[in-house]
Amino acid sequence: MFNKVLIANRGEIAVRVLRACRELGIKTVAVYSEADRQAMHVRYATEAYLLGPAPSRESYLKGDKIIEIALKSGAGAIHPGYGFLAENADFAQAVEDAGLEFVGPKPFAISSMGDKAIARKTMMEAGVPVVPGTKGTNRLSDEDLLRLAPEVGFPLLIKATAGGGGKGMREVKNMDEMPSALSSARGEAKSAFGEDNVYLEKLLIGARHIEIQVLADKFGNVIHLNERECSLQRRHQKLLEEAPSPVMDEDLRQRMGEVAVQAAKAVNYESAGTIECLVDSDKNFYFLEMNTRLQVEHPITELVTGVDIVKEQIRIARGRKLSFTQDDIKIKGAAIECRVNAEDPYNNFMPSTGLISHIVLPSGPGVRVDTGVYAGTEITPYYDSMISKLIVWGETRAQAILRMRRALEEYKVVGVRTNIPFHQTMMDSHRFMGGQYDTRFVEEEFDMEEIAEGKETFPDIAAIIATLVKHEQTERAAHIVRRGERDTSNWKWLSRWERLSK
Amino acid sequence: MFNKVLIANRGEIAVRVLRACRELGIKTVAVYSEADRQAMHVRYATEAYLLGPAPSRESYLKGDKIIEIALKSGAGAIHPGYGFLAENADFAQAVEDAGLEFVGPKPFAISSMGDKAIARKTMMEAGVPVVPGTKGTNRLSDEDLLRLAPEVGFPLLIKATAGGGGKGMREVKNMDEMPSALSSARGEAKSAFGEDNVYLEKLLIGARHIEIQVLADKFGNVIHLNERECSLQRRHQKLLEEAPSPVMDEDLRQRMGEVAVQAAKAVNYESAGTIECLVDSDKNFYFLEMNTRLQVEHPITELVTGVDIVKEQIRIARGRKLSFTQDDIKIKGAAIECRVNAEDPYNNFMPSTGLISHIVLPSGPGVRVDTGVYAGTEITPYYDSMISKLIVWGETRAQAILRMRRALEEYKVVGVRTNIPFHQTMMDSHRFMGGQYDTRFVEEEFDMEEIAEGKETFPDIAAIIATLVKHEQTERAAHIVRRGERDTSNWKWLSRWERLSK
Amino acid sequence: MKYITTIDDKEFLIEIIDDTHVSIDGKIVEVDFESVESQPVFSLIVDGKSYEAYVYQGEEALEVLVKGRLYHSRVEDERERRLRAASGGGAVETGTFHLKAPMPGLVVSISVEEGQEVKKGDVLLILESMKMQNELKSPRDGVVGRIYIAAGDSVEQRKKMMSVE
Amino acid sequence: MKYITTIDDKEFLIEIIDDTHVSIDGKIVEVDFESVESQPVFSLIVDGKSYEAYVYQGEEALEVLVKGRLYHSRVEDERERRLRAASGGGAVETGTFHLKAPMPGLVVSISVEEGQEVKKGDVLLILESMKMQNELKSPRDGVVGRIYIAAGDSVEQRKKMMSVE
Repeated sequence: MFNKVLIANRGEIAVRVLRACRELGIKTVAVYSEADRQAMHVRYATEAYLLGPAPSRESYLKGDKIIEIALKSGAGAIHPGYGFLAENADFAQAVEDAGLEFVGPKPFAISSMGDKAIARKTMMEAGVPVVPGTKGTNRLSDEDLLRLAPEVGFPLLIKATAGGGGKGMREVKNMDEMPSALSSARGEAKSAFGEDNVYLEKLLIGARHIEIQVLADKFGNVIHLNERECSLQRRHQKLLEEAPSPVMDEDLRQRMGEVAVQAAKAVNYESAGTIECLVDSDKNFYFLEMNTRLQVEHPITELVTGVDIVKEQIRIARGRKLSFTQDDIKIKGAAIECRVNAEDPYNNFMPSTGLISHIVLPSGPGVRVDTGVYAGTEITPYYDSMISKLIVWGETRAQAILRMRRALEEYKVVGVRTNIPFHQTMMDSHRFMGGQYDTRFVEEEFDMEEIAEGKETFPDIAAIIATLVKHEQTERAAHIVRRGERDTSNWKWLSRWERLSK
Repeated sequence: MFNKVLIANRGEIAVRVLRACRELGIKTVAVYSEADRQAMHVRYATEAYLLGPAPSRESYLKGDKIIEIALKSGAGAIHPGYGFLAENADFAQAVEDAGLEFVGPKPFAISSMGDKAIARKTMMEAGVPVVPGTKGTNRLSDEDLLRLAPEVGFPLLIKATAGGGGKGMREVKNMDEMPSALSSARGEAKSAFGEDNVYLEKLLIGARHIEIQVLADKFGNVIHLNERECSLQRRHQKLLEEAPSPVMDEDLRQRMGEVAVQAAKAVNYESAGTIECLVDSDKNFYFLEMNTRLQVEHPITELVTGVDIVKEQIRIARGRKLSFTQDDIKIKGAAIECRVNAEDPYNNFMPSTGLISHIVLPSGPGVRVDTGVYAGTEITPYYDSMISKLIVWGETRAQAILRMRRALEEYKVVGVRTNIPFHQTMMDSHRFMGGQYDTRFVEEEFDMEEIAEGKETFPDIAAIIATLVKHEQTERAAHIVRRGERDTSNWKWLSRWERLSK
Repeated sequence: MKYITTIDDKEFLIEIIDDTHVSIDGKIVEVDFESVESQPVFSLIVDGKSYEAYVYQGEEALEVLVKGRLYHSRVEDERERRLRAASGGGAVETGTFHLKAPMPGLVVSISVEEGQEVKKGDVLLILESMKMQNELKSPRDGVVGRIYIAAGDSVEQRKKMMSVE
Repeated sequence: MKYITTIDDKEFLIEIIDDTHVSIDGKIVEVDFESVESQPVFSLIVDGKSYEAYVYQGEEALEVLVKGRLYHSRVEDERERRLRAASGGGAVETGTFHLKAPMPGLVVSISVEEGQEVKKGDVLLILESMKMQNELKSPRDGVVGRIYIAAGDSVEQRKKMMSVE
């Protein structure tokens, strides 16, 4: 049984896995790119080894080098986190071939589910409903896809067969848009996954994205931990998740849970995995894909079920039986996760890079922050823009929303712009409060200005602040001109802030 | 029913109460001293008013001014937090007389319990066992006390009748020590509480300090939330608390709980309160005192019972019935709280003042930090040295200890020295791990060097680090002498740290 | 000192009376204004109400984030105001638009050519950063002027990439 | 550059070879040493093992906090070592001890008088700070020299309060 784990990842998820290992008394090995020498995961691990330059392809995607480091350091297992090599069956196979434990499912399960086209086929054969779209598992050329598109019907989605996290995905409204959408989807897929194969899926309107967390051990025991509601997305990137789903009822929960367990069993699944589904307004559900890895939004399930999913993953990899049976799994209260991204919600969610000069994390009752950044972290353009996850628990959904509001207001990040104002506006939106939203809500109906309009605004306060800042700038400029005169300004806030904001 | 609460406190507890109010949708009024203009509680409150200069007597103890601000701002209630005016019956009466709700018990309950001598008498009359000591409620002169001391027997404790938080308390081993101990206890009591009345209590050896949390509403419903173990103290200041107590059994828990409820009922108690007891090795328990306010260590009870004590206090003050019955209260898992103080554990726990230039809070699963400081907070000598509470929950006590270890290692505070290394050493101590400790453990048996001895040490690592730092300092000094030459140093850590540490 | 401050099209007349008083549209209020920890975070207490704000130095004006909402400001003293009025201030923006890289990244593709006519909202180029492909669009109708970069180029933040005239 | 570094009475011979290598007691190790965020917090990776340390500039030497344990260091180069050896280095400390205020506070009472003999551990005065009364003790036997403060005085940090000779 291994006592040292290499974590083949960075950022908040590397820190999350490190924390679990620490609490299990397991030693840890971090790997890092040149951009991440001072990252939290490097500093908190027992050991740390350089992989290479900042770009992922030269560092976090270097599977061979990672296995070599695992062997050299005496690690007995590799935890891949999410993204990077987490759903790469070849890597999982190579880890196994090197005599190491892969903290995740077997290569067969990854490849069955990792190729989304194969996964759809497998599920259809197992009698699980799938979203209508292209069939079969052959590689489809642009010509094939252009021919098949009208059969699938518009609007449709182009999706990367190796996809995940919304990358390599494009919505297409009509035939005219197909060629350029195909090309950009393939381009993004190639850049994100190293391959550009895509397929088509009907775009369901008014549906919700609901997923079921499963856990399976090496002895064939499979349980599910109920659902997560992940409909709030922008460009197919989840922004905010909650558990339980406001539209779920016990019957649907049970049906979906059973299908999820069945799907996992169909590929001899082990470790933690997620069955993603679309649920339409008539509560019909359709299999979308299975993520054969830890999910970004796993903490909301942890908060409502009490199960530590990462520790459970590690226990499973160590050959232990599941600590829980299906009957042990209850839902207590409600949890919400806001993904805090370095993006400017007032400028089309453009990524924001720079040095985080100051940060205040919310804390106190019912608040959890999973992050890998601290005051002094440089946000670079090399990796994705998620810098932190803010997760709250409440006895009821309403209490969770109130708690999330206060936590968002406490959360200060200086140096990069973040989407915190987006989340604050979402928490104030009546549609969100009522649980009335679908996968199109953020992009098509959510308007920050509009939602803010009903609320109390503070233009007078903003006016006073802007004026005082401008006044001080002017006074200071005048002062510099009159250099040598005594500084008569009494404003206490003469400070280095302007230097910083230059 | 009030919708705005004035919080007559500062630091972490003001922030704690603010958070609860926010989550209940209640507006807040902060008060602050000149030293606290930039404090978190001032920035997070809806309104904020200056009380006066930094010393408590000119600010946080100015009851009249606080009530005046409450009335002016339209607050309907005052939450006193702990310390300052929290157990001042005259203040509670004045609040009531001003037509405001005091978030705490009625003045009668405060004065009955606030004078520790009266409290002992009340409890004896109610048949609750008390620690042997001086009887009656008259003011005792130094002569009286010197006369009574041999009757009580040595070792004994001098305690302030208005006491709390270990202030105005002195241990005395023999008659010779009495006069100077009396004088310093009275001095400290005068400074902390504004009065210097003291009494004597036998010092029980080998006992544990265990307290029971109670909640009572305005309708005579009283429940208890089980015990907290608070034996780890230094100079009668609690340093680390846990729930449940490692020595507790169901029978004792029930007996103590019943007595606690009975004690609360004896004074028509309402709001949250705590019955402090000593428990000897034969599991006899003795009433020590009742704290008629929120306790510093209330979060560990919140984590194991799921009850939000502060929200419950506010609900009670708003005239609602308790949300729970005794049967609803269960213990789930284990919680530990470490009080993080600005004190140097390597220099006799001397308080440390200064500017916190950098701080990294631990977070992640099962970790809660209650604090009022952030990077940029100045730790002044005016208020007590507790800057933060680190609280963890685990499924078992062992898991809580492992989690606390990792959280302590994550916790970085730069600018003042803290007692974090003390807590880290405690978490490694076999006595603590085994739950084998009493109220004398920290002062008489806990030796940081000794406990560390059994552990892996890193003198070689310290040597390399010290040498590299010294080397760089030397190189830099030489460079300054040779000013004008090109800087040939390649060390990447040329930085402002030395300026900061000057 | 008197200022005319515009917040999202709403005008305020603000006079700074002394260090603790300002008047806003003729009403005198007590202010206590501090920079929190040398950061662009400010704490303002106005007549007892406590507010916290981030102030961003935008390209031309200050942006103020208060309680989860961003306000765009223009602060002018009387002289500046007169000057702008005299010059027909507030006129439609003309001149050349320079597309600068909002962040460091990789130019994936360029969607237009020099001399091409574009409409407001047309995609000018795709910039990859943080693993996302970001479409940068034209803020107005015009004609593409110079293009300074090519597909495949890595660009630094604020790098001028093309102009629209 | 060679150093003799003493950590809590244990001596190490450390040679700095280049930016990424040092030898410790003759064994060459690979080091990657960085100050984390301009703070006195350092990250050291030695042959793959990752350590984090706070370094405090003590009165005379550096104190290094690693994994919850504080190490006192003395770092000398060969010349410094020779000088100290020649002067009978490591001899018992004599000279005058100056009691400085470890923090700002209020002098509650002074327990000794000028000229009084004191033993190591005797309380010299009581200083109140952070609502605690802190007893400041003599670090060795001696005679109280000058007393610079009186009961009731407020003192700043590092204020010289008295001497023991």
